[in-house]
Amino acid sequence: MLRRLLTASLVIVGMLGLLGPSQAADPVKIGFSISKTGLFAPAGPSQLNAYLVWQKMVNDKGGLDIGGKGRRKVEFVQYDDKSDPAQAVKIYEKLITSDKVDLVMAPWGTQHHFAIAPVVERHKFPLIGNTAASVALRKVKPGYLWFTTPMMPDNLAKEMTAMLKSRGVKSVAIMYNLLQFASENIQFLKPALAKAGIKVVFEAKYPPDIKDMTGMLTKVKGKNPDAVLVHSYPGDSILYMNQAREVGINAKTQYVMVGPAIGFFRGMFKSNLDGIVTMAAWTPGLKNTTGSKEFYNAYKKMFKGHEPDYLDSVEVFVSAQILEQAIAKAGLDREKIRQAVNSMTFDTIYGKIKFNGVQNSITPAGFAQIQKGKIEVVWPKQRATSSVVDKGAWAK
Amino acid sequence: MNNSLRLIGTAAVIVILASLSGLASEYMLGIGFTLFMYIALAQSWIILSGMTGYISLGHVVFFGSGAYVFVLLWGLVPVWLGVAISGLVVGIGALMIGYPVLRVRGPYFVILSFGLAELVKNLVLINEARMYMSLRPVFGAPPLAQLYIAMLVLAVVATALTYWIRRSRFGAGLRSIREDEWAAETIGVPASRLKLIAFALSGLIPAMVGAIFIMRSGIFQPGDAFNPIVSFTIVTMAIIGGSDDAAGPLLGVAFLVILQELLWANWPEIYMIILGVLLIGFVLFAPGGILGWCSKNLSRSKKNAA
Amino acid sequence: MLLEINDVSKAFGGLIALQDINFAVEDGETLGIMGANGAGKTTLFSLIAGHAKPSQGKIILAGQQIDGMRPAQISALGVARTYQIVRPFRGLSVLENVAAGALYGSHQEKSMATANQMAHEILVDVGLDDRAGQPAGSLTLAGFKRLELAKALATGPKLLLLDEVMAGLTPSEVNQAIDIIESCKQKYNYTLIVIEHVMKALMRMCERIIVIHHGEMIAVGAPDQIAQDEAVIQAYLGAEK
Amino acid sequence: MDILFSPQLLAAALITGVLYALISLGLNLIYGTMRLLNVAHGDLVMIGSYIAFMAFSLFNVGPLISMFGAAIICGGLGWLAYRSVFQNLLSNSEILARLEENSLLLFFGISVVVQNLVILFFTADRQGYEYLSAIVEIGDVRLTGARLAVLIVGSVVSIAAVLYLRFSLFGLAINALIQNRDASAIVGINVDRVQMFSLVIGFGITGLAGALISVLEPITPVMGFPYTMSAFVVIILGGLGNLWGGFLAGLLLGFLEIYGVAVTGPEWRSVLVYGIFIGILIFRPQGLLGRGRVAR
Repeated sequence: MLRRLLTASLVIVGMLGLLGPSQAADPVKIGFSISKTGLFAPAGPSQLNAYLVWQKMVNDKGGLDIGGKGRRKVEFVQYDDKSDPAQAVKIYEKLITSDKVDLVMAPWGTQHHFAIAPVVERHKFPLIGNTAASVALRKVKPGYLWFTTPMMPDNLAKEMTAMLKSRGVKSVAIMYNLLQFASENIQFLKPALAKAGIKVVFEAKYPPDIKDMTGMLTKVKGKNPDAVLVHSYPGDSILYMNQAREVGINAKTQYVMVGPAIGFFRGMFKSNLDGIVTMAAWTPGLKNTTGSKEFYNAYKKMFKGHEPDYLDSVEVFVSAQILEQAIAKAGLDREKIRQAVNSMTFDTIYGKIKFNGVQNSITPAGFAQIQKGKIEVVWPKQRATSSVVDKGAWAK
Repeated sequence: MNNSLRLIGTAAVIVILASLSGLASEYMLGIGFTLFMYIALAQSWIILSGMTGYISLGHVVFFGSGAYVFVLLWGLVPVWLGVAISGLVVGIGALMIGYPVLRVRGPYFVILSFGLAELVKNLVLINEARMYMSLRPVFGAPPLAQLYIAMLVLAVVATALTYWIRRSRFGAGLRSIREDEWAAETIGVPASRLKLIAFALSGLIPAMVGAIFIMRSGIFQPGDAFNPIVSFTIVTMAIIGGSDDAAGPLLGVAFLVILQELLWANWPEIYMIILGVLLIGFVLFAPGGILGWCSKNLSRSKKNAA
Repeated sequence: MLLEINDVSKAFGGLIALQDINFAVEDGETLGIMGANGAGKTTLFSLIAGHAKPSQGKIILAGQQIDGMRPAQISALGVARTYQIVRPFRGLSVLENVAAGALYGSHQEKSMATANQMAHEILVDVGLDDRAGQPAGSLTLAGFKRLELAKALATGPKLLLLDEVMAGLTPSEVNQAIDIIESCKQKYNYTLIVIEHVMKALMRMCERIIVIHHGEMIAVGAPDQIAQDEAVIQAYLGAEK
Repeated sequence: MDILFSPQLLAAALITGVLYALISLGLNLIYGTMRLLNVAHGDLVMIGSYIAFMAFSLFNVGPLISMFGAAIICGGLGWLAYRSVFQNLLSNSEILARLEENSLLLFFGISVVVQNLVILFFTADRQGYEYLSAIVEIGDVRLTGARLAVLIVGSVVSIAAVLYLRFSLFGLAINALIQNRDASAIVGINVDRVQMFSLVIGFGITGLAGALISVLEPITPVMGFPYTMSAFVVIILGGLGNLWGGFLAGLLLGFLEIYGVAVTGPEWRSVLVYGIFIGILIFRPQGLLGRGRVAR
């Protein structure tokens, strides 16, 4: 008797389940973890904001196009991972097994992608990564994870060397943060420079909690290199910007890796940023892209005139566009989405993207320069909206 | 009679918890893993700080060092052997640095322990950056069910160890050091030696916990592995539990982990704030921790009943 | 000879606390030490118990040189001391306080049960057995003094150093204390050195008395001799003027 | 190694040292008078920074003015904290018995709450603004106006505070409390009042420091923690409760850091700071300039 009752109720539940998705009003549940608190909290908004802009843009259109069979709105399920990879693992397990989300989107940063890779693999949930960059990502088993970023350290090294060469740079000073992405860049940059015959006249690494660069920069000034390459994160980028001016570093090419593409940074330094080269491959006016202007305007509207982070927010939005287009082709069947991501070519604000294995195989690593207060893509040349110019004297 | 009953009960609970590894959902196992992890860590903390009064604000140094040793061995030795070696190496390391470190007392020791963790973190960071290995993925870790069991074992061992030490001659010595180190030496307690042993024991299990933890997180990064928040969490859990006995951490950890699970799942936006408010409330209204509060209120109600 | 103090001096920086102290204590003897506050009596105890090192001279316990050893080692050799300003383990129970002495000290008792038993017996001896389960912090001053004595006794001393265990007690409490110390001495059979301000107590308990004044030994002898010693009277009267 | 004689490096060391000294002052005061381990200290720096940022972006008021506002607001928070929590706390014997642990936990809770409230109101996004960014040249030294302002204001405030606390009547009362709580109550010092003012002054100075720092680094809800820790390192080097010692230790740490790094290389910065700290504690457990003995 009990068993029969149980079977009957199971059947009913099953039928309800079948009925469920066909109701047009049901939103698509997409889950992700966000670093709201902890070490990466300051970076978190650049990701979350882009997700929110994408959600609004999609929902304003009437929702996600589900494989050509009508539209469904997007609903987010998000939790704070406290910048802790293990917490991110738990969140994705919860999203998938207990919240029963339809799809998942990426968490913040390289380490979290590594952490959750086994989870999405195990549950066969496709995930388009963003904000993760490391050559080690290529060791992730191809299958359910793809990485949108063009900023792989080996590609960056190649492009950086090419750019320096095109500018006739003969000597460089290198400074870098000990953290993963920065130091990994150096791993590839040094051999590339050596091969191109560019001399490294000064090299120094520093811990993430550095408070002063005067000593280091005084030594750099003494070497008088053609280019100064600072592989820094926002906090140390600010140190460089202030103290390089004090010490009077006047190299014609000055590269500050992470920071200048973020809005607050430009607010802090204004015209002093002119001529600084940074890591970014996008600007609202970038040609041959899909939705750049719309994204830029929607972002500014949603966040009271603040600009998106030209590096991270952009990459996050690209990953969302890819997911959106894959769903438009394959519907919500995750296996079909996977095949779609593997085979399709996507139109994004980065331009066309196609994956080869886990990696974005089209978008090249690139650099932008702040020119008259605006961010212009300056490298590689075929994508550039402007060409690299010499950094003039510091404004003030 | 009473004792053997208690023993059987404990064994039964452990067996049930272990058998959950095959039954419970992944999410539940994940919670169990966190629970056991912090039980093992908080119990280890009690062995040093609860018993001797040398409050360590840098216990993550053992956790992170264990994780580092383990990740260096990853792929070179069998997984569980690697875990054991990590514990051993860190335990020996603790013995070597323990003597000078434990000469420093009171608030000086509190900050010293924190500084030690930061020092080791930065040394590891420099070393890793030198090899361009600032981030090491751990591919092919054992499934969660196995990690869950391993963490359960560590939690049980740590709890048993604390329970035993609390009732042993060794523990009596440690506790007299906490109360008055000078007077303890006067009655013949070899304080330096006992503190050193406690320090090493207190580091052994967290090192193994750290090793297992990075199989769960799938990644080793010095900044994560030596995150000071871990130290703070351990201290918080142990103090909220109250007392220098094994029951304290069990209560404190269970309370905080379950609370966190309830809060972050249901109030993702403000759970940290609620958590903070609760912490403050605890200090103000139950300064003896859960155990202290229970014993006070239970004895009061007993008195009222009588 | 159980204890020999040979030419011991102690200086803290430029300040000389003790100078050229020489005496010996026989097995089973009760020796009194008197002197004004700051005369160096407690410093002498600290030197014997290993809490400070003599700047000069030797301390020999039963033929073994002990100066320079750690307090815990000296305790294991059978020296116990109490503190003038009591130092109970406030957070532990009265019984645990005393048991800790039995577990370490010279007994080095390995079994917790036996140690607790020994502690209990000593608590009965000093009249604290009804407080065994209470936290030590809750005792009265007289209680603390008894606990100090009990902790020291529990270590199984050959030589017991009592530092003003009667200070601050009422006359009737002093009498009780003397009774306890005397009966325990008979029972546990140790050699005793007492620092005491309460003259009556010293006169009653001690076979010999040493007088220390400004860090120097100015007299030694039987209690009635000391009471009539010119130097002592002068020092004391001088000090009181 | 002629870089060691560079006046620019000397200025950098002074700025770093003065900041350390300024930030550690409040912590020292609070630990000294009340034995509270304030691990939320850096969050006051953070609050001060946000106040300066808000003042600038809403009313276009620069940090050199708004720092007084930050000091008053943070001082007010100190008053509030004392009246609502610490007054009772410090009279509860059960808490006093384990005051250091309990205050650690308490402030950890406060820190969590404050940080997350700020995240809730401002998001965790980094903030920053441009202020006094022009370079000022003094002889061979070139500093941004902001850093020069930090140097001047920081020195004036910290020296003034140390002198005040050393020579004023109220400062003597605070010192008495630091030396011996029980005795100071007996000699007629109003312990309650002194504690309250220590908290108010301690919080206020730290808030002011936060306003200064807002021009030097990105303003985020989590920016405070490193300052908490470096402040602890400084006051322990200087000897807990020793205000003058703390000031000197702050300067010393700044010099050690800047010159140490110039000699060894910047990667060793944190190893150097913590290594020296640990080394000093082990060989001189009462701190570099500490009086009295830790061992009883």
